[in-house]
Amino acid sequence: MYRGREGMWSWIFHRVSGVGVLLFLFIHIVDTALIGWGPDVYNAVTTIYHEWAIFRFLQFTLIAAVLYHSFNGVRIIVIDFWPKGFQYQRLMFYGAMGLTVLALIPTGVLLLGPIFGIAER
Amino acid sequence: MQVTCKIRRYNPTVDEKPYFSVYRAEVEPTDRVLDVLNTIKWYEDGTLTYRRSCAHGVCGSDAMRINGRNRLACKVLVRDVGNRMTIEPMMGFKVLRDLVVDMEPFFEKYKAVKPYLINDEPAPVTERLQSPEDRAKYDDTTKCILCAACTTSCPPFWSNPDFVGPAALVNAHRFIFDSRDQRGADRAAIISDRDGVWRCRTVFNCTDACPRGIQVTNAMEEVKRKLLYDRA
Amino acid sequence: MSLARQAVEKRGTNFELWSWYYFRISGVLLLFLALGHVYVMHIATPIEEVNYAFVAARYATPFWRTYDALLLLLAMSHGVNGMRLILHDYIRARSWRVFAFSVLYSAALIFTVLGVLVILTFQPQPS
Amino acid sequence: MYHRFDAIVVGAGGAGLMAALQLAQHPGIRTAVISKLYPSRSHTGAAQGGIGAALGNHEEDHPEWHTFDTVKGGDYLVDQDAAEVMCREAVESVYELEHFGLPFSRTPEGKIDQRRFGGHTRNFGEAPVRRSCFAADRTGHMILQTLYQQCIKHEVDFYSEYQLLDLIVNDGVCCGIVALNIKDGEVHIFHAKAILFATGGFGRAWKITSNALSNTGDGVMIAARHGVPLEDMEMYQFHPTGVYKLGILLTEGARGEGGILRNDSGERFTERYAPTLLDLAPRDMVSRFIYQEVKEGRGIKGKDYVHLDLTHLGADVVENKLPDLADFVRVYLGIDPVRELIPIQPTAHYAMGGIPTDIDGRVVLNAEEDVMPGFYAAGECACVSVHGANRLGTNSLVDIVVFGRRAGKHMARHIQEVDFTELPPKPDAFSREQLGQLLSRESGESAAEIRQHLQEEMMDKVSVLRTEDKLKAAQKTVAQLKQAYTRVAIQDRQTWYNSELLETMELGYLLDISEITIAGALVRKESRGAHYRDDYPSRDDANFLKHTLVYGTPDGLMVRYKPVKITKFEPKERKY
Repeated sequence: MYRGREGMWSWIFHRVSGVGVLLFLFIHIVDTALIGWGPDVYNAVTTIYHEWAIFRFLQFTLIAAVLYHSFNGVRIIVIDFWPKGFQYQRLMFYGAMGLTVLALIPTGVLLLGPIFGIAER
Repeated sequence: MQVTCKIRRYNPTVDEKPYFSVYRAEVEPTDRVLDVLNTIKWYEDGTLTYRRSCAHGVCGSDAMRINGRNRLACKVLVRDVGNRMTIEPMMGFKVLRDLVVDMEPFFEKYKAVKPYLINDEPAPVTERLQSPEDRAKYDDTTKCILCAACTTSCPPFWSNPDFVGPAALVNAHRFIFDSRDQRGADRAAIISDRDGVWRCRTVFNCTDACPRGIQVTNAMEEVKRKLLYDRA
Repeated sequence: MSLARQAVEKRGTNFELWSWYYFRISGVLLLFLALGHVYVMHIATPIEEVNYAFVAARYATPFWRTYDALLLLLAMSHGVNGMRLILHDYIRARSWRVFAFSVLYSAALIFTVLGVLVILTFQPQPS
Repeated sequence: MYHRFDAIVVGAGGAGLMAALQLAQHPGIRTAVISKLYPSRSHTGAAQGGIGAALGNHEEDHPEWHTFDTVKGGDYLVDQDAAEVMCREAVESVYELEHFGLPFSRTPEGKIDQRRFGGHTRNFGEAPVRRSCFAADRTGHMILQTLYQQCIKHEVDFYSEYQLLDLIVNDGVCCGIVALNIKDGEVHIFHAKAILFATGGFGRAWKITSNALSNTGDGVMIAARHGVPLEDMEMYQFHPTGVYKLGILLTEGARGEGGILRNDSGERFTERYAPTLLDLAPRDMVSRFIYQEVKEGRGIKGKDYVHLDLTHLGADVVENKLPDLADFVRVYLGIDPVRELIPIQPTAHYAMGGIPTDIDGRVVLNAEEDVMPGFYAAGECACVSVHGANRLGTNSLVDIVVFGRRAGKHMARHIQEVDFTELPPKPDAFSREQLGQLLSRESGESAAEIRQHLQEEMMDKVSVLRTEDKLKAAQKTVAQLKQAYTRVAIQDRQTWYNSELLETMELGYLLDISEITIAGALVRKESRGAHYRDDYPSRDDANFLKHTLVYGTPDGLMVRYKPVKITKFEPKERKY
């Protein structure tokens, strides 16, 4: 085992979230394709997404992955193209994490709230 | 103070697989980890094997994993690692014995990037001129002591030993940005390959591991940018 | 002569350079498209309302069809490029490499075609 | 295993690589470099200050001035013809290094930058001159890297991590070496027309040293075993400012910037010894002052060190002009040099003496300068002698570059003129027996204890201040330790990467070197440069303006002398 620091964790999270999002993209294409079978089929499937708590958690995780991957992606691009970017890589990692968590708060309330009986709408 | 030192041991000619030996040694807090190893080797277990030479961080012999991170054993003090330490060989190279790894592939990669000045014009009688500004462009990467701490801390390198690795790229940078260097076709071919600089994933382990404080990741980023901006 | 040009002369291509560059460009575009998509579909719209009628209404305008097509193509290429690098990192044996890349590229092709077809050909049925 | 090359270079530091490069430029000559470390680990890389050469990039300067400073710095024990050659060729050698790609620091016009250094003056001692060409504060590192890079470019064959075991001499002609592949313990024979030893110094004979753990004088003693005398071995330089207990060097530049040495009461004690030059007196002198303070109980807390005070310089000077020093002090002492005093003590640094050679690196066997054909030496292991009794700062790098180059060139000519000399029967028999003995002895003395005892004894009695009594006591101790060494036993019985075996062999060399150093120090009943005898405190040109040559014979050591070559500069009192 190697005890890497922020840079290594940012990279691990980036990879894992990237792979996760790609896999979801495949699934998402399939479920969207179901739309061709008409409203009954499609609505039946989307209901599963909405009603099953586990799918709400998965969606929450997906959004977390998309958010982290996006913010850390910005961090990487800044490092790549701004000559001084590397000096702030640790700070930007915490920034990406912070923004992700921040954006996840309302998302969590909206997505997971109903499961716990809050923010019903 | 008494320290407990857990060391990963392996002699491929006799051991089936690596194992850990635990030693206790009486040392000063201001001693180097290398002094701990020496104390163990000289007064307790002569079979403990590691490389070392200058003992003050300029020769690059004693890079190893100390408490999970690549360090030079002669540049870490006992008081900075505490009284329990785990010492293992660097990752990604074959272990020859205990903490000694096979450095041949490392130097092969170094040689592959043509780490020398290429300038076919006849040299002047005195020096070739270079402005202090041009000299400053590659100052950081001239500090490299080829200890391999960066390359063996690099996750892409662990999984794919074909990657030329940060150390070789640092030395490529040193010549790419030297205004006196004229032709680096072979160098460019290697560094712009799939197993070249593009395999760097900006993990920054290399930068954290460098005992000379070289901004290794940034050096590779500068190489990437140069390849991109100069493409025409 | 520039370094990259010298590399091309020696090796014939700068594929990895362009792949790397494309990764960044598509990443920036996706930043807006994907986050926009997430916002529209999950935040702005209560997910209970994401149903056939919602999608049908959305696909009534060419704007959203274009948006989704762009998002699909960028995300797929960006993601497959990422997977390509990961497979290169971790799969060492030649035969496994051939297998893994076959699976990856086939899947990418199939799912892209499927997705594009859905976006282009979808005709809402009255519900 | 048997190998055949035209030239063998043992040691991959500055001198060895420079020679190998000269040889590599002849396409017909096959060269191999044998080194017990990877080349980039050589101790040349530890040199900081710079390389002296009269380029005159800032102000007027001439090789003759450089020669004068070298001769005077060496307390007139320098062979002046050699010093002239060195200072003249320093200029073209530095340009050659630059053409090899060495990243020198630059002047605003883009020329090689130069700075002042202790003992380097204009117009024969008038005022300091900017002569030291430097690459930041890692000149040695840059020289080592650049030469290694060029060797790669010229496809020199390297045998890295091969330990030199023996020199092969047949009927007075040097024809090869025996070496051990450290990795698998196999003994190799290298047959060649010309062999260069560039094996470096032996500071590890002393307890406190700036030298690497690998600097154990292997080549020096292996040469001596084959009838080569060792020259001026009593001349060993102690650098005044080594980090307390560790010996890591803190550059002379610290005092150049205004740093002050203080004793336990905070007194600037150099005022008492050298009222005009103070802390910037030559290295040998300042080391002596510190030793005197410690001896008289004015070391810090009564211990064996004093303080280097940089606190009055301010953060700016320390951080910007002495960054490496600041790094060392912070890492190893946990001290902030801007605010705190740095504990320092003299540290064993550099061997002026060694294997005697002529100006082409050919090893000479006596005062008449008869050579051993095919055998060359260069660098710290050799004694040309350009450093005499005390080496000037920056001249170590000049030495390795110039004489490594000259030796390489001469070897190339020699190789083209001669045929291979046949190897004697069983050239590796001695080495195999030596290894076999060490690997088979079941129990006996501990090498570590012998080494520790030796290093303490040498530090205590054969360092900065010497007397007849101390030297005789040390001689006795070393004799006892050598006896104990014949019974030394090791734990590691593996052939595969057996570093304990190597360390134990290195200890054997250190013991022999110490014995010879003491022998030289005993016969030189005067004080000159680094060799200071409390019982003979002044220089004695009438009796001792000559080099010592110590031979190892079956009946013990034998001392002979060799005259000093004086060309332009008659010996004068050494005042600064």
